[in-house]
Amino acid sequence: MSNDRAQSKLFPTTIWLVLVALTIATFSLGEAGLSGKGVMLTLLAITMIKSQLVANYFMALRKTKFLWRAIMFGYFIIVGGLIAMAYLMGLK
Amino acid sequence: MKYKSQAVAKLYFIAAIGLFLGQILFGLIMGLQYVVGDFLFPAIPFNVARMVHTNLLIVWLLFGFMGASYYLIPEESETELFSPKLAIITFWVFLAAGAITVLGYLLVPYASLAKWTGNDLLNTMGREFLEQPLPTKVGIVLVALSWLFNIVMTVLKGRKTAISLVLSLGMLGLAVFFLFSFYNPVNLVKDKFYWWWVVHLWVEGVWELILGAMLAFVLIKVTGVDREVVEKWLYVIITMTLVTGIIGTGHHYFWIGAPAYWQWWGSVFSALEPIPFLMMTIFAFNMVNKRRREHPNKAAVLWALGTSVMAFLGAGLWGFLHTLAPINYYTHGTQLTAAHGHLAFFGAYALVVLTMISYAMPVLRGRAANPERAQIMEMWSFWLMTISMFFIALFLTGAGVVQVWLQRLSPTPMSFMAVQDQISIFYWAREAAGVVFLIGLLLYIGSFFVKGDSHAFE
Amino acid sequence: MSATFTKSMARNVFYGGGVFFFLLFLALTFDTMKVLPKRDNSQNITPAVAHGKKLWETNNCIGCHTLLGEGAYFAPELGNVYTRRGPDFIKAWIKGQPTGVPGRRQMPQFNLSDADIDDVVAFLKYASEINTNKWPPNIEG
Amino acid sequence: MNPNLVNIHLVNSNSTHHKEDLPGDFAIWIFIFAEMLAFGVLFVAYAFTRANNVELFNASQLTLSRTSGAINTLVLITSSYFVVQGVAAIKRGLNKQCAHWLTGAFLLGGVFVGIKIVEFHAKFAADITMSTNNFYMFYLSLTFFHFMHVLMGMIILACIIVKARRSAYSAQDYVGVETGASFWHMVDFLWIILFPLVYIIR
Repeated sequence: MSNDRAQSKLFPTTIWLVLVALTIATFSLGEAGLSGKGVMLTLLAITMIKSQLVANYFMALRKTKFLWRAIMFGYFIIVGGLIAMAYLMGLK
Repeated sequence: MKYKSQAVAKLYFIAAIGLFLGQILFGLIMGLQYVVGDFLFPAIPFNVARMVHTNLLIVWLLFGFMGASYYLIPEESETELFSPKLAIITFWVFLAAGAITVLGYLLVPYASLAKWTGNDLLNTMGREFLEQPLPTKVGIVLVALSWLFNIVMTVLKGRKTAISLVLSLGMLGLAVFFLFSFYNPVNLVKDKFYWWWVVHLWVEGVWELILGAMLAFVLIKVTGVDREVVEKWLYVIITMTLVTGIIGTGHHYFWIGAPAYWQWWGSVFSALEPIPFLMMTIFAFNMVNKRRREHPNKAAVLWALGTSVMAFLGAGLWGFLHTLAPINYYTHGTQLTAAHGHLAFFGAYALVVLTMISYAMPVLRGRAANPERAQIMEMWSFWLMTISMFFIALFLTGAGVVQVWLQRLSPTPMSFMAVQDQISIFYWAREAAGVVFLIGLLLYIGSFFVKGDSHAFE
Repeated sequence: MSATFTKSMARNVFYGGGVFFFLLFLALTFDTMKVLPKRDNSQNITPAVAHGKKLWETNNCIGCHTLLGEGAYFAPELGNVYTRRGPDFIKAWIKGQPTGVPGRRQMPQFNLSDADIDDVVAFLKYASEINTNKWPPNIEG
Repeated sequence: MNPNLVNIHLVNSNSTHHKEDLPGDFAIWIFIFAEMLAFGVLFVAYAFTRANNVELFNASQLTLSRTSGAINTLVLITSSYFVVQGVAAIKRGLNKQCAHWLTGAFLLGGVFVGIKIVEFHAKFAADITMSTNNFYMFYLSLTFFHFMHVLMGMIILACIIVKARRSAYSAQDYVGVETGASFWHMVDFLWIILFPLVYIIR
């Protein structure tokens, strides 16, 4: 069961390592000076994963009602979606 | 009435209603001057009528707040008022100061009034809503301090509830932010910047604490819902008020010379300002739906619910309508602002004071609720005043929209006065709604004199 | 919905949130005061402007007019009247009141001296040169 | 706000569902959602303003220190991780351990603040303010607004640390810890969006 796994001491550490790795990935993309639609979407996807990891595992929302996880996910979808839309508008 | 000293509230409430009537009469004069420009000129020029109209509003609301707190604090604190005598002295001082000031406005040219009252020592007069002569301003500070002192001392010696705490904080803020009315630099931008620390931080900040506390008190009394629940939500609502309202001040800083970033800060946070009002509406209706008792004072329940709805419409919705900087660029300083001002002040503050009076006055007169016939009359007055004020706001909104179009958006903008001629039909309609409002108010006053079998205490 | 929702925490959040946003407001105010000299035309505040502002106030002009959009909405915006009408028109206008045209809105006669009127004009000129982020949208105010 | 929220409280009948409740006191969650809303609007405002000034935003973005932004991201993520461990400790009733973890988180918060101050200082030294251009307006507004949240989070953590050291919590009563933890995670959550948006995406 995922719940048992989550309660083990190692699990948060794994999440933390994933977050660190994703941060480094984001940073590297920035350092490489990459830009464009694909890069932007990749960065947003990474950000989505990171934010939801924090919400579900650090904030421990995975154990709560669907409503609360939906709010955190919906929040990112709306904000991230609008950011992507604005970015694409700026490409013209 | 549980505590003898609560009786002082009666004086304050009577004065509040009297001044309210005065405010409306001057409002009607101004409304007519909008369409018949030389009405009562030069006896009462528009600027004088307006000063009386707005100052009476502020003063009667303050009387209402004071009366309300002298009534509810002893009950909340479960002890007699610290000093009823001080409350009575304060009342007469404030009433005399208010009356002399209004007479000064009406009988003396404003420039002479300024000269005679020491405006040369410290320039504070002649700014919107802060037209009071220096001695009156000092008087307001002293009255507010005496009020605060009396209330805080009462709270300290008795039970400390969330309601009395929030009310005291609101009063403290009221007194503190009024001090900025003494700061009037020559630099017009700074003058306006800190002028809003009085005006905005009053009506969209600390006054809302007072409003929330008063509404919470009445709701506990008429619904019998558990105090814990009400107070919890009181805290949440006023938290949202401060979270949105303080930075929301920025919506006044768009076009007065302050840096451009206020357009963002002000827009974002003031766009959230309707949230606490919406919460208040939902909260009030929920409390009434979950009521554990049928309070005989049905009129008070109606006023309380009306407050929550009209506050949301006037302060929340009508404020939101023109708070975003790109919209406000065109609507700033038009009749739209007037529409919002009327509906918000009536919906939030006039109504909450009337709610409090409606609940407390029967008790002060020795009964739980007024006779049925009096209550029906009171409810009629509620609907007449509320609907006519709503129409005043609608007509002014119409006037504002046309004004924005003709004067600012049109490719061939018309001059201000030419536009005013074009929209006079809205002003006539507004004046008609104003007359209905006056009828509603007279009915309200009449309801106090209706006799019949009143409800005794349970 | 959380089962825990306590009054004491609601109170703490109220205090914390209130103080937090007031401090943020103070920080923004601090920055505003630093930036203001570049925008508020204060370098052009002369004794005439100061006296003009005082006359503006002690004759309660704000009771009918707006200034930078604030005030009463009974009479025209005066923040940009200097550019709209120019000094001579303003002086003649103030002296010529009231017009006495039946049914029209009337401006009182304030009995100002020529020197006073010059100061009022100086104040209006100063006000018209404040950086208002391009408000009003057009010259009509 | 959902009217049901009020209902549930009035009738107090939420004992039937199996899922756990939001961690910490509900009052903090109302605040958290309000803050997320304000940040969300500002994020979107940034993106759309950028769409109209792409060159300006891209050019100004290059003057930011991506390295300090990235380090700060790692710092916040790690401090959040510490907070998770702190909550796990207190759930087992270990006040001392909880205090240690939270102290670690608090110190990392201090590191964040330190790096941010250096960053702000460099900008102010270069005479960059919120009035310089639209990019800096957003950059300074967003990061300063967030910066204040970090400070507030640190104050909250400090209060909890003091209480934990006095063994004020237990395996049964740890709502206070969760309340502060939730706030701290929000600070992290928002920075995770802010960092790529303002520092990286171009």
